[in-house]
Amino acid sequence: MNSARRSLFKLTGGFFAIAAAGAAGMLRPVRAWTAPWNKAGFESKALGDALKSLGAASATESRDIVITAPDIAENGAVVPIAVTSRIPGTQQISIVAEKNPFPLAATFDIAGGGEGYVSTRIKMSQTSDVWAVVKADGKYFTARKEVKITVGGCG
Amino acid sequence: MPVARSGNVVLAVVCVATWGTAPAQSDDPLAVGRKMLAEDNPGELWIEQGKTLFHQKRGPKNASLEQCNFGLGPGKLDGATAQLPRYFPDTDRVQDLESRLVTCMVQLQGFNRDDIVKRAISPAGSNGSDVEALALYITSRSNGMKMNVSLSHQKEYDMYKAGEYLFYRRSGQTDFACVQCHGEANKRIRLQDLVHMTDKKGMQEVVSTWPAYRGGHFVVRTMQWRLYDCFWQMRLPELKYASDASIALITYLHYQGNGVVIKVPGFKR
Amino acid sequence: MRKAGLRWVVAGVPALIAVGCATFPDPATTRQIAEKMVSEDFTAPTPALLKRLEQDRSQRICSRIGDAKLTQEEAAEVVRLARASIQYPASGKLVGDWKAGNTLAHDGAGDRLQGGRLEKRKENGGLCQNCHALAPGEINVGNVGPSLTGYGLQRGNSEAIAKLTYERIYNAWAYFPCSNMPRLGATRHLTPEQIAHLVAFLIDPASPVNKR
Amino acid sequence: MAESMKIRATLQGDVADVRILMLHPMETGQRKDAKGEIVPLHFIQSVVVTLNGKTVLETQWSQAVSRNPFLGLRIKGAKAGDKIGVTWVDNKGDKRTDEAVVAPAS
Repeated sequence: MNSARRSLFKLTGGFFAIAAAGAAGMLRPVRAWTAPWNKAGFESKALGDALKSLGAASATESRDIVITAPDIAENGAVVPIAVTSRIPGTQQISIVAEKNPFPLAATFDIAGGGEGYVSTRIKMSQTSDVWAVVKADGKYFTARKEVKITVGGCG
Repeated sequence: MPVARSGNVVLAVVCVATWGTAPAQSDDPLAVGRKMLAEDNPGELWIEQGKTLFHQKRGPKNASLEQCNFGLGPGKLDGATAQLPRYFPDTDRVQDLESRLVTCMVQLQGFNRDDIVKRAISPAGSNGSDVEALALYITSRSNGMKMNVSLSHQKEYDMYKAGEYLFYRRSGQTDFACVQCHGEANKRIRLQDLVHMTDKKGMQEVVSTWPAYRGGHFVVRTMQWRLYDCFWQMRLPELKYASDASIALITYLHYQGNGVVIKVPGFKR
Repeated sequence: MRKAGLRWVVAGVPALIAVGCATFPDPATTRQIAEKMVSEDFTAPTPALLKRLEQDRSQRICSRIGDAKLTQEEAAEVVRLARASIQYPASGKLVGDWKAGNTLAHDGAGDRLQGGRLEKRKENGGLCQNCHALAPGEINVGNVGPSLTGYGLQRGNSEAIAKLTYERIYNAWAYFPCSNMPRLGATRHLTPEQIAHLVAFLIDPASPVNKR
Repeated sequence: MAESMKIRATLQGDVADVRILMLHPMETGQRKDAKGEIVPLHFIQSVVVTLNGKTVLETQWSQAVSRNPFLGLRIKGAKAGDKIGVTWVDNKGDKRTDEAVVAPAS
């Protein structure tokens, strides 16, 4: 499990060969779905570009978005993040880890019946603000929470 | 013995002077994450696999494990883990779940013991080993039941006492035994909580949650792995899988944990 | 001490009968059984590495089951052996480079055995961070040992303090017999030079440990 | 090989609480295997969740989503016995669909 421990560092350290891999044609947009995979967004290296790719460049901060996540994550490879949006007409929620080399981690499009709530787990390379970007009735809103990352274990 | 006495005074001063700056144990900033991760435990994905492996005809003898006797009779799995380790007349050994599993895979299915033992602890990045999945499935059949290890056979008494002896036996370049890290409440290695194993509640917390999903490894790990990994961290030689030393420690742990309700898979950072 | 013969008979017959005569073995028998396990149930790539399991006199004295207390005589012997073990850097310098010490203190790796191989490292980590709070505000630190935050602020950096600190790291049992603190110098986990760096890390006013 | 998906759907009032665990390496294209060779990028790019065949959630993921991914969501107006469908597709085009039935409030 030495290698297991090393892989932990790898995971939290550098898991972002995606741009290169994308160029190498390893990413195929999932055409089966209505929304095409946001290649530009997932490959942008800066928070601003990621927000732009979502159309959320001029989003306003909202108290009606609640991010549930640990203040300190024991394991950067598995950071639980839940986002609840009480904004009426919430149709999309994105999770962005500001200091990750590729900040945009996930986008959730909510259709009929889906509530303004999603929960998942992401990899974080370092302590950073985690942004929730919510699209409601075509307008964009954000909230953020800092998550401190420590590498676990004695090794 | 003036030197040591004055030394102890110095220690007292150090503690008084500095405990205040130690991070508070209350309102644990890690708690939220731990709860969220434990609520939806990927370890559950391995229970079905273990069940399939248990009933599948496998190995050179093309046999299932349905005739394997974990102490309650052939194929009786409900509550089996809760009463292990125990003495088995056929092998004339005290065995824990994993060593018994190996015995059955060798005797019933004809697998080679060395091969099983070599693969028992799965490598990084893999989807886990057969033994890890089987141990989880079989232990899950004790979920909701109380740990109830009994000492009746002489070899069970011997194993318990040997386990206790090993728990306190210091050696190696860190001068560690188990108790150096697990002898007090609210202690941590870096941010990782250390279970308080000289306390019944703490001991129960351990023995009721293995096999567990190990977040950093992305697979299910077992109690045999937990012990192996402790010796690795102590800079000591490698603990042989399913060896008497490992079974002695597990006998000591489980007997102390008696009465706790088993709930697996656990989730460990 | 129970007759070995009886045990083997017992082992053969049903547990029902065993219940009648089975009991906890006495300490001597336990030690014999457990030490046999120690000698048979561990592996290492070389016989020398397997020897790590052998206890020295102090480790035997300090392996106390339950809350059994040290006698004054035992404590005195542990202290005597510890004092005798302490060696100082060839250079005579007990205070090294606090920056090197800072790195060491946060390094928990080195000398572990896995898959039949010894972890390859030029030198071992100091392990300090695993058990001690170090610089103010550091999150990822343990608390098995007392906090070392402000160590130098409280004690200064006199020669006497440097020597005391060096000796406590080299062999803590010279001051706290059988404490949980590894005898990092005496067991050769760290070199005298590494320990001098850790001393600097603890007492140098410029060290992060002593930042307010 | 472990089970590849586990779906739990429980009714809470008229809201179905849906929790999905998926077995997937979510390889980052950076991890080295035992032989020291890079494991190629391999991750789930999209997950679609349906209620009685009607899409209620559609996700786009990067490889920053953790290995053995978890997805939790809530669906208004669900009833006990309703069918929850989950389909994921990864960057290699591998696809997997599973179904579960909404269980009454426990």
